[in-house]
Amino acid sequence: MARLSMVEAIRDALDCKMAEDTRVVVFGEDVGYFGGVFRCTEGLQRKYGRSRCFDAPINESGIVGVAIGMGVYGLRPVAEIQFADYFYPAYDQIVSEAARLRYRSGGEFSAPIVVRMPCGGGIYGGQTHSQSPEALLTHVCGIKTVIPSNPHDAKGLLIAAIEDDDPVIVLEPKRLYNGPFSGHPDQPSVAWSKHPLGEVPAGRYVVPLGKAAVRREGRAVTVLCYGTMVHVAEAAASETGVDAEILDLRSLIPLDVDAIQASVEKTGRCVIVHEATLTSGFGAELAAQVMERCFYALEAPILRVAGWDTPYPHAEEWDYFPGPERVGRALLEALEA
Amino acid sequence: MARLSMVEAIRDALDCKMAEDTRVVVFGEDVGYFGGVFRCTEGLQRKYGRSRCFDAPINESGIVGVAIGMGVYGLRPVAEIQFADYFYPAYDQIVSEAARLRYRSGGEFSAPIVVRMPCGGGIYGGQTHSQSPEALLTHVCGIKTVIPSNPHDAKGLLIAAIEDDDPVIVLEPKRLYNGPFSGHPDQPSVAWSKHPLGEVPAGRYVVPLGKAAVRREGRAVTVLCYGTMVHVAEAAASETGVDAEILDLRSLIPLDVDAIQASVEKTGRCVIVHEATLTSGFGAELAAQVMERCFYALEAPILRVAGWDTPYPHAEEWDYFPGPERVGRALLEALEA
Amino acid sequence: MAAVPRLSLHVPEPTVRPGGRPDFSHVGVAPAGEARRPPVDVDPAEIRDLAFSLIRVLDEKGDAVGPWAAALTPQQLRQGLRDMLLTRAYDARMVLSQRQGKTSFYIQCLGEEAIACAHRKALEPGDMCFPTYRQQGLLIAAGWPLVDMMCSVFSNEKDRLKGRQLAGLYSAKEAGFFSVSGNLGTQYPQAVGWAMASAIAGDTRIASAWIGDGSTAESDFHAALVFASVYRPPVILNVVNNQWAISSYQGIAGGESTKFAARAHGFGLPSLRVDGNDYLAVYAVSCWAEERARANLGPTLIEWITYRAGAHSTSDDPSKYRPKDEGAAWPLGDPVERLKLHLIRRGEWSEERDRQMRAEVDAEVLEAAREAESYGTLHEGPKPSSASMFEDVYKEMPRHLREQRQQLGV
Amino acid sequence: MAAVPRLSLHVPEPTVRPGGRPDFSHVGVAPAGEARRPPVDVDPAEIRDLAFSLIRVLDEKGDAVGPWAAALTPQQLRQGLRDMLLTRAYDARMVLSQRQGKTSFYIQCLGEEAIACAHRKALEPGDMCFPTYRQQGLLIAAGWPLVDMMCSVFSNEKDRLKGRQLAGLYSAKEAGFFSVSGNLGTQYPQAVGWAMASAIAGDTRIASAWIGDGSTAESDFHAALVFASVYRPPVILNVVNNQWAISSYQGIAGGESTKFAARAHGFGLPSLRVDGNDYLAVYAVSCWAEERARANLGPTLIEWITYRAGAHSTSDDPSKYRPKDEGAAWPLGDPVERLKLHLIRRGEWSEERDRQMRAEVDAEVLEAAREAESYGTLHEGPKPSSASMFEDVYKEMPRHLREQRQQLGV
Ligand SMILES: Cc1ncc(C[n+]2csc(CCOP(=O)(O)OP(=O)(O)O)c2C)c(N)n1
Ligand SMILES: Cc1ncc(C[n+]2csc(CCOP(=O)(O)OP(=O)(O)O)c2C)c(N)n1
Ligand SMILES: [Mg+2]
Ligand SMILES: [Mg+2]
Repeated sequence: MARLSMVEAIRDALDCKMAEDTRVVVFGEDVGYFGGVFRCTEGLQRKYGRSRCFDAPINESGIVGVAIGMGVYGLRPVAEIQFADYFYPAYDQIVSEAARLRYRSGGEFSAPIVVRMPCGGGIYGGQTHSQSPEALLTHVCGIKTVIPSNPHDAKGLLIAAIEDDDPVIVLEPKRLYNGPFSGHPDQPSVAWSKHPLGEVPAGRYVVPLGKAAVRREGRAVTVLCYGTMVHVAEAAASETGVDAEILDLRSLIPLDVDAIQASVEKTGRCVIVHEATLTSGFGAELAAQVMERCFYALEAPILRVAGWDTPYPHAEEWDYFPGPERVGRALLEALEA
Repeated sequence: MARLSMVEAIRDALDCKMAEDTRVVVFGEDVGYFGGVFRCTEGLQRKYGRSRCFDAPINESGIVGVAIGMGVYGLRPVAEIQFADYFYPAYDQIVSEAARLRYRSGGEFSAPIVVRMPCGGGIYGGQTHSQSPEALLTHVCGIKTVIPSNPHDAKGLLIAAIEDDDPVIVLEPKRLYNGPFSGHPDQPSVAWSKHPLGEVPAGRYVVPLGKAAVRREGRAVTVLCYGTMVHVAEAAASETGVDAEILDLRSLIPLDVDAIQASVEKTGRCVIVHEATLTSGFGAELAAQVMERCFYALEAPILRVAGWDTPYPHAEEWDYFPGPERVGRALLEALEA
Repeated sequence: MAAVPRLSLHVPEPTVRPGGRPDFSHVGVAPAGEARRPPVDVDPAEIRDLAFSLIRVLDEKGDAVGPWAAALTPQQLRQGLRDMLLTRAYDARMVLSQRQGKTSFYIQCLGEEAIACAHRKALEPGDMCFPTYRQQGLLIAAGWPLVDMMCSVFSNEKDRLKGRQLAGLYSAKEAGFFSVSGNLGTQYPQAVGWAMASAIAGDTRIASAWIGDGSTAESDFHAALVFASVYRPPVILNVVNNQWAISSYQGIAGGESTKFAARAHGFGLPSLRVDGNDYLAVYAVSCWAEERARANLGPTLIEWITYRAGAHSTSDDPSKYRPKDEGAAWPLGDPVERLKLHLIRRGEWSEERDRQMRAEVDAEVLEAAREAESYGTLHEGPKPSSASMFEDVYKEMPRHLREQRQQLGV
Repeated sequence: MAAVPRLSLHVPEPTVRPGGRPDFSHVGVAPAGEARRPPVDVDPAEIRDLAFSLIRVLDEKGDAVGPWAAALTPQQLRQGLRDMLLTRAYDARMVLSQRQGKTSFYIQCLGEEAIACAHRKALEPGDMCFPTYRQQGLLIAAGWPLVDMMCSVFSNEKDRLKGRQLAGLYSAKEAGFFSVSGNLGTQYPQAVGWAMASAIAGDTRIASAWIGDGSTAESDFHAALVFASVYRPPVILNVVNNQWAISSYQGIAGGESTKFAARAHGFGLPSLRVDGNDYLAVYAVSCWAEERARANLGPTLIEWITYRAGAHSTSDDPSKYRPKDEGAAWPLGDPVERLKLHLIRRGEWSEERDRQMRAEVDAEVLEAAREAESYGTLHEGPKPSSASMFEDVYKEMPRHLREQRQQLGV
């Protein structure tokens, strides 16, 4: 099987869907001729022509707004927001329109759109190239939100998203585009070609929305995480030697509550990790649900490790980033409690 | 002391600050000559002139954007967003700009703005006149979010917000504008003039940001709530006879964790109530914090009663609204567990 | 340096407020027939003047004059009159129903009927309108059943929107009528996107986007114009300037400095300013824009000048912010009366037939209302099921919504 | 009915891509001195043509010609040359520093120096610029210390922004330089709001707003223009059209259909299109707009035509999307060389003095860099304290941030 980077896997997913379904169109800022600032759409314009892969004006609200119109018409638009940090201008179109259209029209109209956006930090991007806005999406009913942690899932989730009849937001942790990341910036970077999840089957396959994956089995504590933090949690577990069970949620809405419940009932302890700021982050929802569903199984308080409640700083990146050390401490603390 | 409606109390707060501080300017859609669709700014243009109270174009991003510029200049703008449901176009200016300005400029610039917005349902407003978007604000560091449940607090919090040097969002539960609301739509409506918290002192006073109020003392279970739900929780407690302690949070960020912790440690049980949709709502953060801070005191799972994860429907309003019956059931369930 | 004068803020005010004498001199009413009619493939730069003039066909006497006088048959004109009368009667009934508590809210389009009713006739089946809450005329002129519309106003058991929407936020795909949003302006870029999709797909269908004068201030108006100017998709960009946005007059949206039609110029798009109370002008200009779009010549922006003769909605009281008699002074008259005069002048109509038609449409509305009410009204009779509240959030109901439905016990 | 042709989508493409021959015929280079100079209180409707022409002062020979030729003293001109050279030398050093790993990222303004440098000279102390990341010339022409700027680029211990910002997102209140946002366009309505505040306060200070050609597509551009047209506050609305937005040429922002200057027309605002590589034209037009604003005559929009001679940023490789020699074909030349030629022609400059000045500014930059580096660079030497990360989120640190700071153990 081919080993691809996450960028290549995403491009492969788009290529595969564009080839088999002429309704699929791809656009966004710098997405056409140039192929996107992260190169995820490279070559697609040449292959599918300018009216199926093109540059968009710098107007995120317009990008999502026209995507909705295209979806209503019957196409399957895949729009790219250049950085998740720049999706706020499109927030109204996502929240008030894409998310509500099916409901408000009694099922008559819908917006089967996909909005891809690179998210997360760890690249010295400063506060406007590092954000993880998933909690601002998970509170919005009517949309689905997914976030892959590796090339295999990136392709499979993106294809599932394009085939889904509801609007799906695909958050792509840009720190993982070229290789997994343990959270140790000083260690040499690894390429996906060295990682089993860099193996990406050719052609169409889906990773279903709403299914978590157990990345590491364990009995002592459950770690709920997604995106870059999956790799950080793995590093923390192996560095502390804690027998952690690591769940890669992959899909935040819909959420795989069965997998979560099964694991926490087994371990009795739970640590939640995300890169987004702590307060009102998606970790809060996870904590609340674990509490509601597994209260009597819990032997210790659920712990959250997250970005601090500050904007993402530039020079202090590694103080900010919830790295393996902080996660490791939480694992130990969860066991001690 | 004068008995005022919440609308009058808000107007009184604006009047009081405009009189004593020429930096205070008030604007928004229909806010000037007409005095606002909810009449909160009635008479202010006549009294303070057109350049201190005026109509704004229908562009919420512009409204908040120019408010930020005014705040940077040194004024104290108080902008009205006609309904909280329409604040999404302004989301980028709030999140990326107002909230981050002090931080990104190393404290050199700041945006001491107030954004008022009527929120919540119970008025047959359908999905675009009923929303409670507080969780989309509490996840954003750099802004404060408050929500009064009565005229006294509405005035005191608004004055505190105007005097605060950080951006403050004031959510005003429109169902409470003219009177308290128990959540029983079929019962005759009561006016604030009949309620002790309709008593509003003349002149300047503040309700400090970050301080909750105990609305009802009790020993059996703590109810965390705010806005309209304070009254609903009171109704539920008296109708079920549960000895509930009801905390009116008033300020969501900053949050009065001491008051919360003290109460939950006393009662050992906690029910959280809000009107916003459940998933990733502010209730999740409250649940997570109660869990983290009071885990060993908890005798039962924390329960959340909230709006369902659907858009706010029109005809099904009372099936949607988390009324005293649902809250009452949760109180009883918390005791049984 | 010379002393620098102090700055001051300009805040636009309408020429008149309650108690004053209405003044509409800023409308710039030109004689009917004066504005020229360029070919549809004209270079937009050649017709910038048409954003500042006023295209009119019907003159004071009721004659159709000038290059925009369209060749409508008497039958089409009578149908137009009927559509407008039906829209007006429908509105009147729904306003009454709101007063009677049969719905929570209603928005009428009194005085603006010609725009939607005539525009609709310029479109083909399959074309898609992206309307505001004040374009019920599009549905009525398309022959959409009143009962269906009323069921949605009453949020009853036959409401296809399952009781979820406020009155007026219809959705009727088959009628080429996109689900109306409560959020202003959002539909404008969506219409552009729909038209782009039609072009991408090599289709022949076009889109028609709608927005109010006040809402042109919204940022999505700009988003739509940017995309429209870049990709030149087949879309008609309608701006309904009815002078008011709730209590704010058009000056608060920028209408004091220039005409809204001129907004198109910054995008290189052709733009026309048109008497929106003139059924014939609306039809002719709509056809011109439709022809451009259909021929892949790209978007056209049209500013329709009209007057919101009623309150903004049933929640509004305009006497608080504009003279009570302002409507009477409106210089472009009543679209219904103007078309009626034209028909009479052509010898195709009479007071007698007019009375008869009014009685007919009233009866039609009454009958529809009786039927619709039999399926329930907001607070009485059958309603959508509570369980349906959880449907359509997603195509398939996800587990958490199933659980919530169970919690509600429905 | 005749068979309707199939629609197709128009997608703008630059006239040339890598491998092709550069073509700038669309710039419409007019002879210097040709465009007229209206009085500052001109009715905006009278000067719509100036959005389509090109105001230029310096001709091919280096003479200052026509009505916009400003009375700048030789000393002012030499200072202008020095500001531009210093900006260029500063940029070159910072690009190098980025390559050396002293910072993560850098954005230069190569080829666009005249715009910010000359514009700054038209403003008064107390005026406030709301710049983009490519207006470092405003700071340099204001005499702001290079060391301070570099400390921010290096995110070191003396960085007043405490290491929080990417390079180029300066903030310097004293220099009338508002904190640069990484989010495009947001500063435009803020500048309008600041100017409104100045007018409300009866002040005399004005604002100057900055945006790129690509970013005019952002909705906040519209928000700003709407508010500017309604309240007419004292603000200069600068659009820097450097032909590119990363890899997208100006046609993708709507520049294919018309000129960006024309965007103002839809708002009734006066608008000028200007040679941005002509120091004298930039100064003269900036003074005109400044005078209008100061006299409470309201906003002016200015489209500055220039060329982004370098990569978008240090993360970008323009050879992927435009011909390598495109810059050489740019018809408006290099602003530094053009001003130098003018000075020489006026007998106020020589090659010798020029070499000397270049050596001087290089030395100044080098010395500043040495000092700034002594306070640390991104990965080496002193840095802002980790504890400072929790400051300035709010004016007073709230309890939850104090707790988080303690958790981090700092
Ligand atoms: C985003 C948004 N902001 C504010 C409102 C509240 N609102 C509803 S209608 C209206 C006035 C719209 O005026 P206009 O566009 O002129 O349309 P008209 O009502 O005159 O047809 C306002 C401010 C809204 N619905 N959506
Ligand atoms: C809201 C937002 N969207 C996208 C970006 C990413 N981005 C940064 S610079 C840029 C191009 C801007 O082009 P232009 O406005 O022409 O300015 P220039 O770089 O040419 O000076 C883009 C798309 C951003 N910073 N903010
Ligand atoms: Mg209107
Ligand atoms: Mg540019």
